[in-house]
Amino acid sequence: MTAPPDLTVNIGTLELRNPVLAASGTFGYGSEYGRFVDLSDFGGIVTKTLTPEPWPGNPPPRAAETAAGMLNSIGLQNVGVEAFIRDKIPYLRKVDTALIVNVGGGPVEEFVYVTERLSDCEGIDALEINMSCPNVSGGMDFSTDPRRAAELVSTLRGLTELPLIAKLTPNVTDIGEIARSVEEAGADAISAINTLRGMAVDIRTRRPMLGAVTGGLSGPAIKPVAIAAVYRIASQVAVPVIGIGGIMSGEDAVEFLVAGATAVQVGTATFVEPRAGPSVARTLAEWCAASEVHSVRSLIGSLQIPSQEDAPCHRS
Amino acid sequence: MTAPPDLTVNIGTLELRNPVLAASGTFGYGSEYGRFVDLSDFGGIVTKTLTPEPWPGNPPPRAAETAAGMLNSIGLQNVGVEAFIRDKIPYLRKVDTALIVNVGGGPVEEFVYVTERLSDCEGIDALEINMSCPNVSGGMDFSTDPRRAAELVSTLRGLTELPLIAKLTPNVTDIGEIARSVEEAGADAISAINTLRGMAVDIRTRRPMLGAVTGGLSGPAIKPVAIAAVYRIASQVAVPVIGIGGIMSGEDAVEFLVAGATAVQVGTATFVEPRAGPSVARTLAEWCAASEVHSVRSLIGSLQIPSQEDAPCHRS
Amino acid sequence: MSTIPICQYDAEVLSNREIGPGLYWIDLLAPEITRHALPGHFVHLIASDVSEESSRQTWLRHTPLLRRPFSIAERDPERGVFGLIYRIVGGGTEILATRRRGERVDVLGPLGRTFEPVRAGRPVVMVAGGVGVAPFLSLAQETARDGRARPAEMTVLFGAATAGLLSGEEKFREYGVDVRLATDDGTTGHHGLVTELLERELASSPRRCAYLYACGPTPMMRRCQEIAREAGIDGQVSLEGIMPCGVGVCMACVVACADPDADPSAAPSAAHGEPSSSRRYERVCDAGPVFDMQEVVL
Amino acid sequence: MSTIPICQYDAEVLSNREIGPGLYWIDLLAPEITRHALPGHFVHLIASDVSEESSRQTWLRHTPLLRRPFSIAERDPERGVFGLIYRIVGGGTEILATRRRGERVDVLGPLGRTFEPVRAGRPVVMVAGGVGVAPFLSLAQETARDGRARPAEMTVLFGAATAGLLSGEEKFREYGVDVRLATDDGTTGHHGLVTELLERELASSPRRCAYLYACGPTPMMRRCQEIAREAGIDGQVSLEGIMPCGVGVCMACVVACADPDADPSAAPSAAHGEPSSSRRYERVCDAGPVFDMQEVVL
Ligand SMILES: Cc1cc2nc3c(=O)[nH]c(=O)nc-3n(C[C@H](O)[C@H](O)[C@H](O)COP(=O)(O)OP(=O)(O)OC[C@H]3O[C@@H](n4cnc5c(N)ncnc54)[C@H](O)[C@@H]3O)c2cc1C
Ligand SMILES: Cc1cc2nc3c(=O)[nH]c(=O)nc-3n(C[C@H](O)[C@H](O)[C@H](O)COP(=O)(O)OP(=O)(O)OC[C@H]3O[C@@H](n4cnc5c(N)ncnc54)[C@H](O)[C@@H]3O)c2cc1C
Ligand SMILES: Cc1cc2nc3c(=O)[nH]c(=O)nc-3n(C[C@H](O)[C@H](O)[C@H](O)COP(=O)(O)O)c2cc1C
Ligand SMILES: Cc1cc2nc3c(=O)[nH]c(=O)nc-3n(C[C@H](O)[C@H](O)[C@H](O)COP(=O)(O)O)c2cc1C
Ligand code: FES
Ligand code: FES
Repeated sequence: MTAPPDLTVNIGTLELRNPVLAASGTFGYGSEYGRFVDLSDFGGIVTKTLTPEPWPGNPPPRAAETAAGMLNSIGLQNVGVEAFIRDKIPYLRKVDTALIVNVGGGPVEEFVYVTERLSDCEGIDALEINMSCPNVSGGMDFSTDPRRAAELVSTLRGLTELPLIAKLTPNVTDIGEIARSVEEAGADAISAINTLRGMAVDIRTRRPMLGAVTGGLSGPAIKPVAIAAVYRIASQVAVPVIGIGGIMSGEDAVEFLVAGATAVQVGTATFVEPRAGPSVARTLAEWCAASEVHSVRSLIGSLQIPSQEDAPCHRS
Repeated sequence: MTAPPDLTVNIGTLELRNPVLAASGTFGYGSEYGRFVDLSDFGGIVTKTLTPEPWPGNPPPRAAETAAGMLNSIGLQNVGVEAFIRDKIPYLRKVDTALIVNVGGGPVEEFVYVTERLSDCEGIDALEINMSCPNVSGGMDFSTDPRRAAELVSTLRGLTELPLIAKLTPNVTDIGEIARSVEEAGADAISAINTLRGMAVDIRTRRPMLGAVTGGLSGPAIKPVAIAAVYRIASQVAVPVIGIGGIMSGEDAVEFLVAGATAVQVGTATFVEPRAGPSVARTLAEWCAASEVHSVRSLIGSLQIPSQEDAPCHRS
Repeated sequence: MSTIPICQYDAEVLSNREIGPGLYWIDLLAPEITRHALPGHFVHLIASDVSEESSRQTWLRHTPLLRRPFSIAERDPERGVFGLIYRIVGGGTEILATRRRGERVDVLGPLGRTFEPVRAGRPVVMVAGGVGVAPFLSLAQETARDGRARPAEMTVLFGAATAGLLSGEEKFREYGVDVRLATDDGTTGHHGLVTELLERELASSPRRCAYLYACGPTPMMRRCQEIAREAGIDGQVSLEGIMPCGVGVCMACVVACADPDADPSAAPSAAHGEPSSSRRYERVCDAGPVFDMQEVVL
Repeated sequence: MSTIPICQYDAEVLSNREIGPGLYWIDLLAPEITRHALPGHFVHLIASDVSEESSRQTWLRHTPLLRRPFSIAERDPERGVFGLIYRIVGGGTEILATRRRGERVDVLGPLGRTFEPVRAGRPVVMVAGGVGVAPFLSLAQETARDGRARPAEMTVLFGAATAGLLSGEEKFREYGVDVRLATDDGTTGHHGLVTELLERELASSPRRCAYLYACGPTPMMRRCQEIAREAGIDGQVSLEGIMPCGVGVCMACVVACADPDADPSAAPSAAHGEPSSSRRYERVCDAGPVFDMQEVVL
């Protein structure tokens, strides 16, 4: 055996120990899993979306299992930015991994408020902007309209030196267009995807399985949609793409990297296997070693498109 | 036991024996499965999308299995409308089930040509317009732009007396908007959903699993997305909605009906179980009998949304 | 967040057997989980076969995807074994029932908030509906074991659809606990609801019910709440909830609680023009599954 | 579309055993499929457990989702039993290997186009790579059975990674077929590629190879094509393809074929301004899996 593979990657100025992050909303504020999982095995942790004030979230039931996936309609229940700074940051500062704080809200002012409160907070390595919340009150939807998406990002860009990661929804006609607009507006990286809009019905009661009627689909079921989104975004922008959706193994992570991602996030898999993130990082390293890949960086966007001269036509 | 449940439903003027149809592209031209499956157990059959001329389709590989689903990039390989009329219709005319012919093409003229050739063809009960083909040559995409979608439907509306069913793609920001526009343009019904844009990578070869790079995701994995789409469309239009996506059982069909569908189509499940369609119809009937539902019509759109006065807020 | 250490353990199946129609008992060897388990604790387990040496894709080994929560029904700290009682209701439990002796089950636990211990001089009644009996088997066993209260000060009212589903009742008798049964079909015990037994008990011997525990279907627990409120009795309920994570991170398993000022994330923000409310949402996996009887809105 | 009746059959597993490292043989009782099966036919089966009396959701019983195609390797029409040889490569085959005697496997078949029969006076060579040996076991068995040609007019060149993966070769000897082996690691037979055996055979005794069959990895079959073309020998290849339906409806399993005028759906339409081509796409499940050696573009 030669030297172990180099797993480090860069998201803008931020260097990650390995390309595997915990996804927002699936890792709380770190301390919950920190009770029994070694957080320093992660490339980084993305915390639950924060709003200016504590937010109670949607009526239950808030989750339903589906084929190779799950629906959730949490509705951003969170402690609010003040409690986060007071109660959660001290713990997270001590953890030896990159800390990415996910910022959310309804109107722009809420994003602005949270970003300002966090931007001079020690210990935070980057902010991820949750532009993809499907139903924010007031009907404003930042990530389905390229112009509004750009406005939000450029507003926040003016407020902080921290790397800004725009997290996009797949529930759009062309995610590449949204990606281009947030890149132009100054995003340092793009995360994709958030959950797919979905719904399930309890046929016995004839009620929706979720209190909020519709929710977001995540898990292995959505991986093909996520890979297509990452591939599309990577073809449209120069900034790094963080791939998210259905990742359960190192092989899944390789798929995202080859399709164009620089790093990945593990979400739903963590519920199944609390050490899913570290295990993805470990099996990724093993795969690299076995495949004589010396640096994961060489995987990024390394997809080979076979020449199609054989092909009589292209219509899909 | 009392009388068996009434399974009949109407799609415009067309009455179906039961609400279960075979989905386009997953049932060929009927005769293939007709060798060993009783086609009269279906409410109807939708044939593979037809183009004016025979079409060779995309380079292989054209399919890949995914978590609870599959990707395909067939690229509309079909015999063309002339061979269909000559070789396939005579067989289909003899089959005792509704015949819905799916019409496709690149430019509008191709849809027009196929529609005109079929409209005076005896034995056809309705036309389904495949507006949802993700990559048609020339980059024209009828079902992601409400105006173009409406233009296509109203053009075809002028050419035939047959009921016109518009089949929509889920790969849009708001499928409800597209549905409204095709309804206004004269569609008698709306089918949803076609496949989700997806992709998979062979990490060993670092090549896409599909020759066409991206393809369409189908199967149980997409059912929650399809239910949400049907629910949304049914809230926006008055015409019947035909629900498609991941249906494998009578219970799945009930879910779609309760969410607002008048009928359903079974696609990928037929590959798994050639009698999936008849089996969905049978278990639907059994479920109705056991639940004292005397007519499936009473299920359509019967979703109960619990009052949310309990709920402190709605943000998902 | 409890201070009991959470452990993920590849537990060996010691036995897994049908004890009633569609009702199973599984014994799992997991010393580290068993050591800390208290009455009311639950575990979160993977029903499918996830053995490492597999050529299956990871997602395929994890079908169904999510862990399944079950209350600990019994434990033997010496042997490091705990037992669960479960009913087959869907795919996960059906697959769990096929796991054989010697196979491994991935278990996360012990999880959640536990019952107030039974105290000498405060006779308790436990109202159990169906597999809701599980945590009370544990409560009875621990109480009998630690001797802090006499088992004679415990009554269990145990209801189910039919006699065959009352498996476990013999264990209460072993522990010296007084057992009354009810079945929907009248095959044994009271022909009717278990809550009717509770009303009868309160009417006939109110002193034997100074504290009330309930676990079972929501309508049953709702009725217990009412009865307890009317009778002015304190108590606790153990709830269920759809639990993706089981450890308090996903916020999916919440129940509405009446008390407005316990959790900072609870107060609805009037700033957003949303209706304000005196309710908050608490996580069943973390603040529960055991709650104060009157605190939760069922 | 073949005229052999397709049958969907709930076949009983008579035996399912490991015959080499990761290599299995399964015998299935399915009289109606066995009756019509010819050399080259394949079946499409459900690897997972799909028993009707299950509380699992339908999708959950069908994990992995799609059927898996396997060539028929042997049949016993009297007993109504056919055999398959399969290698564990992923989730489906791994689950298939766990199916026990007495369990049922849902099988669809026989499917596809079959081999040209071996004819007296036209000595044949079969080139088999790995589990590509399956259809040749069937070809050898049927030829030996029907006596239309002498087994002595058949040679099989059988290559695999290592000796343990050459299971099945003893059956050829039983049928009286001449067998030459090759392994990548040299553990038995020729140390090298099976196509080198073919070249050697053609050089040393060209008369023993009037017709060529090949089934195995694509590079192997491509080399066989070249060799056959150079030597001017006719023959057939049996191909694989990703097969969602297996019965010709989905159009997924296609292979490019050189002949431009066989299928009306093949000719690319110049009207759409697409590049025209002398190729067409044929379904492996329906026009194949057996194709004329030179017809397919590998
Ligand atoms: C804290 C707690 C303790 C429990 N203790 C027991 C016990 O001791 N014995 C027992 O038999 N059951 C118990 N349950 C219920 C048990 O978890 C469910 O019956 C089981 O998860 C059903 O899984 P399934 O795959 O068979 O059913 P499915 O209906 O196929 O499950 C689909 C999904 O819904 C969830 N789900 C279904 N029913 C329930 C339910 N009642 N509660 C929570 N989630 C559900 C599943 O976890 C899964 O995610 C407990 C639940 C909780 C929350
Ligand atoms: C006509 C035909 C005959 C075959 N005969 C045999 C045989 O006799 N013995 C044998 O061991 N194998 C045979 N194969 C290959 C066999 O079908 C695959 O090895 C098997 O489907 C792999 O399934 P899996 O779930 O274990 O692998 P996975 O890789 O997990 O399968 C994922 C998906 O890819 C498909 N797939 C993977 N490998 C292949 C392949 N090589 N060919 C076609 N589809 C594939 C699967 O069907 C499935 O849809 C044959 C294939 C075809 C098309
Ligand atoms: C229960 C749950 C809660 C989530 N909450 C958030 C959130 O607060 N903010 C956010 O940006 N994404 C949230 N997500 C989305 C995930 O971060 C991730 O984008 C998505 O789940 C897809 O990844 P996965 O398939 O690996 O889960 C949540 C997902 C789940 C399942
Ligand atoms: C192999 C395959 C081919 C398809 N071809 C067509 C087609 O030609 N025209 C069309 O309108 N839809 C086509 N579809 C989409 C299906 O009709 C259906 O909308 C989709 O698969 C979702 O349903 P399912 O999950 O039940 O498969 C195809 C789907 C598959 C899997
Ligand atoms: S199950 Fe995730 S917070 Fe309770
Ligand atoms: S597998 Fe469907 S056409 Fe061959």
